[in-house]
Amino acid sequence: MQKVFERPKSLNDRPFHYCPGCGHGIVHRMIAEAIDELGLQDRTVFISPVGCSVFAYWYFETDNVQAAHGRAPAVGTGLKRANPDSIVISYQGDGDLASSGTAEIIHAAARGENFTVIFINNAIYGMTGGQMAPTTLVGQATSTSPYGRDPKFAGYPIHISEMLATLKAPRYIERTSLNNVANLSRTKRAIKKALDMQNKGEGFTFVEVLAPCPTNWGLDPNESIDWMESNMMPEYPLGVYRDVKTAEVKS
Amino acid sequence: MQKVFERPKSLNDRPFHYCPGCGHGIVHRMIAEAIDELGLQDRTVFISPVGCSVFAYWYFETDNVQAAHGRAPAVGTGLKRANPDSIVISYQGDGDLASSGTAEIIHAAARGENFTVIFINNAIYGMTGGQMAPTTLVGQATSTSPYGRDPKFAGYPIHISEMLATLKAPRYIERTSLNNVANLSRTKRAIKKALDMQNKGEGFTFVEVLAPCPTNWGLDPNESIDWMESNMMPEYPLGVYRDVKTAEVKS
Amino acid sequence: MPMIAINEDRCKGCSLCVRVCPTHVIEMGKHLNAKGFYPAVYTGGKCTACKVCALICPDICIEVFK
Amino acid sequence: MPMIAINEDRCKGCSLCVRVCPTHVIEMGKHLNAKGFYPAVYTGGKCTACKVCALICPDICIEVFK
Amino acid sequence: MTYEIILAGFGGQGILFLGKMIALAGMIDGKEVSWIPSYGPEMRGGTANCSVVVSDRRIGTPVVTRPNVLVAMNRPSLEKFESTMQPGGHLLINKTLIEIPHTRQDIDVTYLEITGLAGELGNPRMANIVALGGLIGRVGLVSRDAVIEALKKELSGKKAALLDLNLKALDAGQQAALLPA
Amino acid sequence: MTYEIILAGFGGQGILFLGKMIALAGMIDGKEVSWIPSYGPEMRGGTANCSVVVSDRRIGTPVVTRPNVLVAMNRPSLEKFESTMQPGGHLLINKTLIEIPHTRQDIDVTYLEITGLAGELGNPRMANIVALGGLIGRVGLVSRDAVIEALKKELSGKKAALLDLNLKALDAGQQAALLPA
Amino acid sequence: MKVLMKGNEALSEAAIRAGATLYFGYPITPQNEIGEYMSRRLPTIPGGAYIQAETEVASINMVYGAVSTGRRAMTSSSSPGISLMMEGISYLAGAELPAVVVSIMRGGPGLGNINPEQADYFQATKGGGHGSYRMIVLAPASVQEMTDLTVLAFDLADKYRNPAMVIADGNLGQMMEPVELKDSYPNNYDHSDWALTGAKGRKGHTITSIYLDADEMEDYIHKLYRKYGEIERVETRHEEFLTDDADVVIVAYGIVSRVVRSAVELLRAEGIKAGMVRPITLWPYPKAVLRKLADTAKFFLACEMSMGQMVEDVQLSVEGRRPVYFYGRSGGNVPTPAEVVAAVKQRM
Amino acid sequence: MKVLMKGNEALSEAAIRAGATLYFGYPITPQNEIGEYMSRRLPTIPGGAYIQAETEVASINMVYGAVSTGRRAMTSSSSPGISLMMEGISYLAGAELPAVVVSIMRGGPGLGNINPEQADYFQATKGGGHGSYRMIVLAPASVQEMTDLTVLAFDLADKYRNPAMVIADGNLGQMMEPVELKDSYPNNYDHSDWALTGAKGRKGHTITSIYLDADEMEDYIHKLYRKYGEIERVETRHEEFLTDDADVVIVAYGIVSRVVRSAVELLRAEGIKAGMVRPITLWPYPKAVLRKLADTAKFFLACEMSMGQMVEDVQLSVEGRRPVYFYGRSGGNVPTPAEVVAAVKQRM
Ligand SMILES: Cc1ncc(C[n+]2csc(CCOP(=O)(O)OP(=O)(O)O)c2C)c(N)n1
Ligand SMILES: Cc1ncc(C[n+]2csc(CCOP(=O)(O)OP(=O)(O)O)c2C)c(N)n1
Ligand code: SF4
Ligand code: SF4
Ligand code: SF4
Ligand code: SF4
Ligand code: SF4
Ligand code: SF4
Ligand SMILES: [Mg+2]
Ligand SMILES: [Mg+2]
Repeated sequence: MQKVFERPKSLNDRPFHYCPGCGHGIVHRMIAEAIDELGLQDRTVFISPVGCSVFAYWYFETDNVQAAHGRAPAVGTGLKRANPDSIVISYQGDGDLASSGTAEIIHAAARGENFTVIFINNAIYGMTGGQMAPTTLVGQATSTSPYGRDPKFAGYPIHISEMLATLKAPRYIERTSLNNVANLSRTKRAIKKALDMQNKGEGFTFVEVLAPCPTNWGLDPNESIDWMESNMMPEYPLGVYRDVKTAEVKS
Repeated sequence: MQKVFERPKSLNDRPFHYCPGCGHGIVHRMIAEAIDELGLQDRTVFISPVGCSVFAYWYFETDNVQAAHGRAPAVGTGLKRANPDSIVISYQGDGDLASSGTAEIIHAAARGENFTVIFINNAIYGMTGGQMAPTTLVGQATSTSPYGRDPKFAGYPIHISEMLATLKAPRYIERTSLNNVANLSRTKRAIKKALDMQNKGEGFTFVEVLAPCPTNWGLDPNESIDWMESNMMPEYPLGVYRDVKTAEVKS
Repeated sequence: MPMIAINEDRCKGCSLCVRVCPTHVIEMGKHLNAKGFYPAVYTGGKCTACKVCALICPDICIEVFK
Repeated sequence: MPMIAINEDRCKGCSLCVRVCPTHVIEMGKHLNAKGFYPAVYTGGKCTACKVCALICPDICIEVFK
Repeated sequence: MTYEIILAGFGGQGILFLGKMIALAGMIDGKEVSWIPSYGPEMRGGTANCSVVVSDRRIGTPVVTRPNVLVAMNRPSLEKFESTMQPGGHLLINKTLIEIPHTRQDIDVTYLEITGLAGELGNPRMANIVALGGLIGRVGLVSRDAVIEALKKELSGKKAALLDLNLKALDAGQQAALLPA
Repeated sequence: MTYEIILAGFGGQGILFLGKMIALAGMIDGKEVSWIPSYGPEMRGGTANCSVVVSDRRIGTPVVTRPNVLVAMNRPSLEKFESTMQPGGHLLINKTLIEIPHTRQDIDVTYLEITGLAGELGNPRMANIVALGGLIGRVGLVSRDAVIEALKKELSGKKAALLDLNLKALDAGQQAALLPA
Repeated sequence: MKVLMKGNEALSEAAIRAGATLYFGYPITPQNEIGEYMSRRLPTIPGGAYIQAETEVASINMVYGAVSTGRRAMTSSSSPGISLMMEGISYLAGAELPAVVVSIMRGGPGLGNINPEQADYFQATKGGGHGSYRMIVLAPASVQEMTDLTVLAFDLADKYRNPAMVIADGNLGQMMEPVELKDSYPNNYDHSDWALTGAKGRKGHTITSIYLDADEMEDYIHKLYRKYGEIERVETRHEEFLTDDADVVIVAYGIVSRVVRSAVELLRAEGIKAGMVRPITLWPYPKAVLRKLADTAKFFLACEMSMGQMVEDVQLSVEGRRPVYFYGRSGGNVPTPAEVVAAVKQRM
Repeated sequence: MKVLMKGNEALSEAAIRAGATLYFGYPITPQNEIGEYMSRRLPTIPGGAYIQAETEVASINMVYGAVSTGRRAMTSSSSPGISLMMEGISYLAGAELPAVVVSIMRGGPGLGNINPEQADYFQATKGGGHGSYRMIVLAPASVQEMTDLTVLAFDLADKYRNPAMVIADGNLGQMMEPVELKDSYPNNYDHSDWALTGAKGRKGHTITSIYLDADEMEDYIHKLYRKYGEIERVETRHEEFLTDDADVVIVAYGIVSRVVRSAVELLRAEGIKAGMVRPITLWPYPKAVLRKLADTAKFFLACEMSMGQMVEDVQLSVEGRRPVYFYGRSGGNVPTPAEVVAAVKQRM
């Protein structure tokens, strides 16, 4: 009998600190698998953001750095410019990336920094206890939109993948979801592709993953997947928003 | 004999401090004309940015406030939320808006703040002596891209109008130019329309104006207009990027 | 014979594996584990080693064998 | 008769009015003004009061009459 | 007298509400009171605890580090806090969920089927109020009347329907605590 | 001796370069030197000025507020700085562009057709070097040899072709300054 | 009537009752209850608005805009977020705008932790932002004071057209205590001579902090410093506890002052003549009081939840006339009365 | 061989020769020459990069990333931009990263102006950012020192794994003076035990500033403070001028020290025994020197281009043993020797 699925070696054995059914663990594993499969472990520098995944460095058996809230793409720029041989992964939540770090993500993308951003969009601020995020849906109740997000005060959700796709430099932008098996596989493929492109020096790669936060959605993990399917996925269409080789852009 | 063109009354008589052939003066006049024509002078609060137009408040016979670099849309948010009856104009350059204030402009637009942003895109940092801006063209030499903007270090120009058009809340987004008579008229019309929509409570309105900075382009005013036509306008297509009534969005 | 092994001590009882298993060979246990969760249990039988339970498990509790 | 008046003291000599005047009735002067610029001058004649010189003048130096 | 209380258990056991009721009752009794949650990073870990002080005198720090009253609603809580107790303090143990015994000999200990009693009342989420009953039965740190007033205050409006059940839970806890262990 | 120099004129008249050449020549002469532009907001206004100090002693502040040497390349410069001069100082006036006379009686004044002489040389942009010639001719604050060395240093590579013209301008200025006014 | 409330919530309610119905902020522990409370209350109040800003940089600039209209507005944050406001605070001071900033300090430097600390004292009192300026800094020590000093902060801000900060550690934000709130607090400052309300029937007003000319700028700064001098003269606040005959004066603010009060009682019980000075305003600092006590006290002990920041102000006050010692805890540890007693005895 | 260079440019060239071939920054007057120089030079150097950051917030965080690899990197800005770096500087200190920040001060508060000031002293030396931390602060007084102290800043940053700042006013950035540069400066610090270079053949390294547990955080802060104590002992630098017999000790740094030197000469010429202490390190501050001079001097005069910031450190050093006076100019005005002489005489 042969083990056909086991823990990737780029993750150590420490149990995740995430809540039951949280999307972070799923994506951590996929990133580690992709690192293993591409043989990048000893060149990888993983950037933990400020958010529930602030301690991602507890798990990844790579070099790690913890960045200030929203600044991971700036930190990544410094890391990669200083050491172009490294593989830099900027792992960020929606509060971190779409609010605090708006300028940093847009300009890293505009410069075409050769690193990979994994964007965990759970439509809420997990770590601080469920406040509204820029990606919170209209009508969604959070601890700072207790009556549901009201466009009059809080506007409409920001679509980061679409926004970054207005820039020329990014090479690969895809939005995926963790809701079912097919999309889990797509997510894994997207992450691996992004890292592979980085490794080949293609440039900026970005994977947005729609992910559940059962705790702050006030749902159990199962209901969370349902809610994701019926509410988040219609607002945030899955798909590839950019996929070009450097050669194509240059021409 | 009758005067058919004269100084708008929302501008005082002080001569502009701008260089010969600078776009700021042209747009200042248009804004003042629009204010006059719409009868908004005594409700207008004009926000001067940090940039060559930092002293716009020397000229506008309205209430005025000077905002920190890039923060005009945040200041505008405060002004307008505190006094919804006022007419708020956030006047910003490309360094101010597209670099320093990236987060502020995107989120003000995403919230649909009911004010008007006039964005003077001259592809350079005028005030500080001609450094590269996010809107500087590939290959354009500036004091911080002395060999021409190189995408390897500095990426590609950011298209702000297109980027803001990925958001749902904005009501009106147009890019115009100051290069010829037709486009001057279009610019004036766009500014007036934006202010009119704000006055009617429609929401966020945005006019991007391609404008010359002869001094830092190292060209005379005439050559600057030519350069704008042959280099800037192909990169930044003119046109309306959004024009919806609130009613349409709601439905 | 294909099968899975669930690390019950690590399981947080989210039940996502149960949700996705096409052959319905996982169910939620009735006893609390050391962490205070009711862990998933493999009921044996028709596992096809399709791995989807492992793919979704947020806590990497599942190993799959063939 | 249509005409324009250029406030020469304020003119910064950018020549944009000259560029756009369809009837070529503006030209650049030969004397320095107080600010150290060679100001535009209205040469008189075929002005149609089309206002485009005034529309482009960055320093609002031009008044148009009809 | 100054009661320096730590209440500890799982998230979801209503620990913070229990603390608030004690503080509110203490206030109604005319005492100085303070309440503070442990708002630390345990959040994600699923444990919850809070400090409450009820005193005749002005209160210094609200953070209790050496409690003279401890309510342990689950095993990790007992393990974490028992050793920090002041000699002579009161320890209330949720026997339903804690299978290990206490170790300190210099304290007064009450074992109560807190979760069990709540279950018997048809709602295990009443465990916190059962514990509150236990506390006033055994330690008497606040008056029963004040607790009832506090509950009435908190359970008004939409929550008023819950009051009865809460009072029952309070009684159940109080009576059980009065029985010899 | 300490020369505290202000050089002032329009933007485009090469004022900052003129200052740098004086400082560089002073350095070559073995003097302490400093140079600082007025980097203020006038930028947009089209005026430019800089302070240069050439001294036998350690230099305090590089910002000259009371010059003993002033070169006024245009009228606003004269109007702005004449009154700040130290008694006994030297004032060099660009007669070509300044139609008004000086007013101070306690200073030494030289009128020179600076822009005019540069124009005669075929390049009005040489005005700054004509002025430099004037300064060494009249005030002698740095040595002619050092100035030539400084010019050679700066005008190397692509700019070497300009050296000749610069030396001519220097001579023109120096000789004109030696003539009685 | 007293109610039991969390410090963060009581402060928020007090701000609202003082007329601050405009809130701009960004979530950060341990002050999230402020934003959450505001987001519940303000949308129900006419003219009220809760805006969740995109960053703390935006928060403070939204406040800049809002208070420019003459209305009351506030923001709040905790250490890293307050650091991001430094440019904005300098602008508020430079433009003489009456804004209130609430700082609920946590552990630092860097991301640190969310435990209580008092290590942002320097930043608040000395000028975390650029330039010569001063901010009024009020340090509550109870939930009651979280409300009272917040109202005072609005009043002082309005009175002097200057930013004011309410600074507390995480404990004060998170704890509940009985608190008494007034139904409303008067707010009668007339800002019509500068506020941006639209230039109807008057010349336009301008709010700016640029003064190009050195002399003009210097005059302006001197004008600001005359104002600061006035604030120092009139608005310095402190509390004393058993200092009359004190040989040992312990200086502490905020939550630590409560511990120190207990310590003073313990020391007195042991016959040691201890007393406490609690600065209520951290700027202006109650220098004169400490200076006077130096006549009689044998030594001073500054007690803080930091590695020693306020101690410098104690030293500056005492001017070397008596020894000034320091006792501090960090990282989220709160000094205990016993520790303070020991710290005093060790220096005797 | 001496060359005539602008302070900003000389500093940049020195940084490059010290191995700092990574620059991240955002334009702001009066330090634009630094970025401009870097943008000309770095693209021509292997491994070099000039990145124009989107904001100063991004600049400092890019530096955070770059120095995490063990390479030398720097940023520069002026007052409002430095304010925006406060969070990042606190993170650098908290994560023990050896970054160099150049601050070319201008007039404040707010937008102020672009004239030279020294009003960001508090921000640099006391903790403009949150938390208990210290940054090494070096204050050059000439173009030569703009280069020498920049090199020293890199060395001290590397030696202590701590951010270091070179702080100067706009004059020093803008002026030209003769300067002597070495071809290269040694850079032999071994960072292999912590730098992020990829975990090849070793366990992963982690750079962070979070310590959740109070005791763990406190231990960490104490570790930092032991380091700071060591820096205070070993790295305090100053210059003295005619202090041996001085009745009057004037304390000044940066450009002002040059004015004060002239003033001291004038005073001596008038028979007044004046001397000067010039702190070269603003943190650590040369307290011991001043304390010792208090044995013999009659009074001290702190002279600054601010409304009085460093004067507090003079007071803290002198500990009340002698009067400490202050003379300052603001807004871009530089004190003249005559003013300083008058200020001294007035206090005699
Ligand atoms: C400058 C700053 N502002 C705010 C915070 C507080 N903070 C910590 S995590 C977080 C939001 C996290 O939300 P998100 O990025 O969506 O991550 P998630 O927890 O949902 O995975 C915030 C606002 C901070 N640490 N620093
Ligand atoms: C925080 C901060 N960073 C930088 C600056 C310096 N600065 C002043 S104006 C300016 C750029 C102006 O360029 P732009 O916005 O394009 O306006 P323009 O002058 O071209 O009209 C910069 C970077 C500043 N004042 N504040
Ligand atoms: S709060 Fe949400 S995002 Fe954070 S660990 Fe829990 S489920 Fe995951
Ligand atoms: S520098 Fe450019 S933008 Fe600024 S005033 Fe001159 S022409 Fe206009
Ligand atoms: S491997 Fe497939 S069949 Fe087997 S338990 Fe998992 S999901 Fe079910
Ligand atoms: S998915 Fe994993 S954690 Fe969730 S119930 Fe199944 S085994 Fe347990
Ligand atoms: S109004 Fe028209 S025709 Fe007359 S001068 Fe102007 S551009 Fe020429
Ligand atoms: S456009 Fe105006 S400023 Fe330019 S030359 Fe004509 S009149 Fe003069
Ligand atoms: Mg999130
Ligand atoms: Mg621009």
